[in-house]
Amino acid sequence: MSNSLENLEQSFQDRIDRGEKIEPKDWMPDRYRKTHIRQISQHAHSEIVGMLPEGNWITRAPSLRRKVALLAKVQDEAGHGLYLYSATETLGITRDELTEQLLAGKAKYSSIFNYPTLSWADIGAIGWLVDGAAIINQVMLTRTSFGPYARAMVRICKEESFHQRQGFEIMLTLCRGTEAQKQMAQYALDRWWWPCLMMFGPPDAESTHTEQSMKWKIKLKTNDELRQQMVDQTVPQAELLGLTIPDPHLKWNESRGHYDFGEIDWDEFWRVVKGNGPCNKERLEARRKAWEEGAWVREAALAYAEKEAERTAVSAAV
Amino acid sequence: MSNSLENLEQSFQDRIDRGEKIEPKDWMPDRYRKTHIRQISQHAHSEIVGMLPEGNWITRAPSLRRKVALLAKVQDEAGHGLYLYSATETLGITRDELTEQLLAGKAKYSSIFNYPTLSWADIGAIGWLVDGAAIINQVMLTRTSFGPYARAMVRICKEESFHQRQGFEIMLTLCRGTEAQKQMAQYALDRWWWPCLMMFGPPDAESTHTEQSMKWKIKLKTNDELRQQMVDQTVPQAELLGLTIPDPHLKWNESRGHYDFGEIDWDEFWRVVKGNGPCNKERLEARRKAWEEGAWVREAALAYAEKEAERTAVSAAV
Amino acid sequence: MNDQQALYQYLLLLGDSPMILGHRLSELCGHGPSLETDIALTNISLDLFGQVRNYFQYAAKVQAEGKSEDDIAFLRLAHEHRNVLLTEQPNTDFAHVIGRQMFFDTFHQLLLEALRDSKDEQIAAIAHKSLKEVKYHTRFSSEWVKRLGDGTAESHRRMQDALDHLWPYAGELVQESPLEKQMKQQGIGADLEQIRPLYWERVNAILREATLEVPENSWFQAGGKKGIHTEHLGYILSDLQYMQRAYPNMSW
Amino acid sequence: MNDQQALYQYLLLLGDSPMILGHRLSELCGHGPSLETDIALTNISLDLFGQVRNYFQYAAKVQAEGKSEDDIAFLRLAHEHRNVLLTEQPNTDFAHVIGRQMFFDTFHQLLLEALRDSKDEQIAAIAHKSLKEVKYHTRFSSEWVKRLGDGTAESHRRMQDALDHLWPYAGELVQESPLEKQMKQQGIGADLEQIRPLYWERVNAILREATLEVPENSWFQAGGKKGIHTEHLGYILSDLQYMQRAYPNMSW
Repeated sequence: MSNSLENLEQSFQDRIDRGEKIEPKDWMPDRYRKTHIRQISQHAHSEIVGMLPEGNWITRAPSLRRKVALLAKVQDEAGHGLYLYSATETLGITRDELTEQLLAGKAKYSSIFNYPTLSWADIGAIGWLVDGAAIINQVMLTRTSFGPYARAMVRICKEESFHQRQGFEIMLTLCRGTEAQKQMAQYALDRWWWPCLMMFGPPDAESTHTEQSMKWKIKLKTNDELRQQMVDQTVPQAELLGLTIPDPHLKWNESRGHYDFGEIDWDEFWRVVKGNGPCNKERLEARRKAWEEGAWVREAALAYAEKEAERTAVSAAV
Repeated sequence: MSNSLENLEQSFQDRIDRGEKIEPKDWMPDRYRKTHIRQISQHAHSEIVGMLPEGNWITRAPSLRRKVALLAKVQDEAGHGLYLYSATETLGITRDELTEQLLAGKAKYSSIFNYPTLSWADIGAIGWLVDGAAIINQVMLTRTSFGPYARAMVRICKEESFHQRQGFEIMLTLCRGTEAQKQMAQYALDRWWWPCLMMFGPPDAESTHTEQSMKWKIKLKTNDELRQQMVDQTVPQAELLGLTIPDPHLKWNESRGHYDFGEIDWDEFWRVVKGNGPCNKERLEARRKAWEEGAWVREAALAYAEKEAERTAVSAAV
Repeated sequence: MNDQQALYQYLLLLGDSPMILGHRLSELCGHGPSLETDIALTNISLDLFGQVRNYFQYAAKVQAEGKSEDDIAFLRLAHEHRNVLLTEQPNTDFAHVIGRQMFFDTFHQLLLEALRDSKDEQIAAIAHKSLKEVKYHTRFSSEWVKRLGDGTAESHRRMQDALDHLWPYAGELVQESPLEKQMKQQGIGADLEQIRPLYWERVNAILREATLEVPENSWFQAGGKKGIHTEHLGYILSDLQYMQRAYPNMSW
Repeated sequence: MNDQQALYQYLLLLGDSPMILGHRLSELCGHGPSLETDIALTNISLDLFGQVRNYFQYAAKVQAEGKSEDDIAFLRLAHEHRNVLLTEQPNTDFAHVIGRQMFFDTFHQLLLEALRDSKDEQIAAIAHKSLKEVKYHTRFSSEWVKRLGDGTAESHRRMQDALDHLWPYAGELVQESPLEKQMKQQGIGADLEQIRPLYWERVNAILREATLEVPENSWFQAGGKKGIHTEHLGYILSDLQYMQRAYPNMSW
């Protein structure tokens, strides 16, 4: 029995190693299933909670064009959430259960969304930096072993790239604008830079799960590698914008062929992860409010659907 | 018995005719009591509901000085309400009962507060015109027969006159300002003029209660006389401001020694009285919300006071 | 008002209601009762703002003062807005959102159907393009009215409350203003007299099917078309206009 | 930052918290749970705005750029505001209003007591005058905390909820910023290090007497003193500044 489980696990791993995709109906180790439920739903929650900081500027967007683009972007995030919840549901859990986990504080979402959006430039900075960081992760995940997740990533990456360009373009417009606009952009970068570098998770030395995740191709690069990639790709973009990255230690390292950068405040990272970021409570509270105040609507839709089904059955029987 | 009641009523009326004030502990006809409960509480409700349209501009007042003045004015109205509720309570009814009557739609308040405040100039117009009209009524009421009411009116009139000057001064500032400010003032006058003339009630021909009210000195002049007084006093003020009163029929009548003015839209008057003004529902809803959401606070204060009383009793007994 | 000024004002009237309603819907983005409804309402908001842009770009051209769609959208004072009062009503709960939408969509579809025949080719083209979107809106909101009206006891009560609250604002849509009359006579604007019976018929049919009571016909509130609004509009504008007011004359 | 600039910034820091708190209280005017509390909270708002005027009139003089108190109050961007985050917290219910007030008043009284000894005579005079008002505020809010904490089961629960929510914002008041340190060293500003223990002592005593639990010491949110606020401030400013933004350079 145990031997046969071992065999199963071995052939499962062989499939992954050969680059085959695991599909929902395939046999999979319990830990693989649980890890994927956790990770994909966490990703879905991040999309949904991530609607809030950006949603905060929809009513105050400075032009009709930007308002429409921002509405569409936040709507895309809802779409991504929907898509990812569906991918999670293939693993045998319902969206309602996942939502309950989020609201009970049992499931995580990306900590970056616990920071406030304090100016219009934050919308640009989020597109440019937060989406930029997300894409680095997601491009990697297009090659992950679980089929529905990998496919979701392909689709999501396309839209995220569009969002990222849009964010960069917002920044570019500000940086080519008036002094007040440029300052707004700089202040946004000042606030978002370090939290964005934290998005890749704790340093490799402290990172758990890495080995197993590598085997399942959830991770193809380490946190620090991805973070370095983020820094390397962003520095020239900031130069192009004429903005100053708020890190006095940032410097090109010829011998490494990478930028060196300063120490991340990991105390802040853990503080925010553990619930004491500037907006953790507000974000969860907003989601809880939407969920609770929407309960009667969802119940009504269900009741109506049942009535309709009955009516159809009756009229079919007649 | 009936004869003695008649005697009582006669001597009661004699006192009024002699210019004596009726005090709460004095004998008074039941109808006198009821009429005064109705009228004074209606006056109190008007102060309280009247806080809402002006309160609407406190957070958006255009200068610190104006903000402070408006806050103080609305606070004065709360004070007037408090004072008038107390006067009503001397007639044997509680403030809570009166509030319930208001919220149930059984008690009236001045219909003028069912119009919206749509610009900062409305704050000026309300002070100038609404308070102006109120003062005309209230000055008359300082000579009314019921002592607590007459005394309340003396005090309230003083503050109202201050408010009225303040309102006029807001208008004056606007009219001496930019074209946009002057237009704002004119639009406010356009909207408030006719409703203010309606504040004096239906035309004499249709007015009920007038005779009895005259006997009790609640009324010393008829609705139409007061309205004429309002028009006559306001026209020169509007001219001073350089504003146009929105009435093409307005014209000085040399022979009458008064201004003639156009037909009032009495349909509108009755519509608003009966609940279909632009803000009737909002006003009552706002009061209801404050009352209902404040219930637990009032209960807590009561419970705490009882505990405190017990504690004092216990410590006195020890 | 000369023809050009009247056309400009009419374009404001056509664009302002979608703008204010789109704004109200956009306040909800991320806060809906389910992801599906959140996406759908955001979609309607997007459609409406798209239409607004069409109207205001054209209005800017008609006005010929070198202004942009954003100047028109963000830099007018409250009394210069021509939207109906219905669109300003707040997002009290989902039933109010749906009720407000159903009244507006039902009218909007009839309006656009009529405007397809406008002598003004631009308006006809915008109407033609928008109609496809609005047919979807109408289906969405009327189906939700039914779902809530004929769902649970609570949803029925809430939907009825919402209707009772919104009813006084439902008539202004089909009350012809002098401007609309003028534009109708020029063959540019829609004929509200023709739309009115159809509008009430459809609204009544939806309510009937949703097992809801048609509120007693009280007085209809109006004023939006001539710039006299509810107290809500001022607050809407202080958010809507904040950036353009605080950072004047900049490109975004 | 030279001395004059530092003094100017310090005056903003002193004035901005009363201004934003006064604004929050002014939102409630006409909506209180009873006439008496309505009048009392409006009174506190009035006092605070009076103090704001004193600070900003002086700030305008110090700045010497010909600006008015209103320019300072209404024409700064969000990140130029120096108020603590506590003052931005919304009027969720009366318990939140009272809790927010109690934290602020307790600190405010200690601050003003210290500022009476400021080397800057203007500041000392303002502090002296304001202290009388603020002593009344402190009495009002701390008594209401007791009343709600030791009132009914519901009021106790609500008051505790409010405290739990507000607690993370209660520490910023007594966290010394570089500017405050500089002003302290110049003998102009208050010494927050001295105030801190007294503040916590008084807060704890009030909570104890009100039969409330002191929330577990979590991380204190901060940022307001350096212009990094909560998302609430933007909305506050869009109302607060609306008139000055929409009608620039006018007299009122």
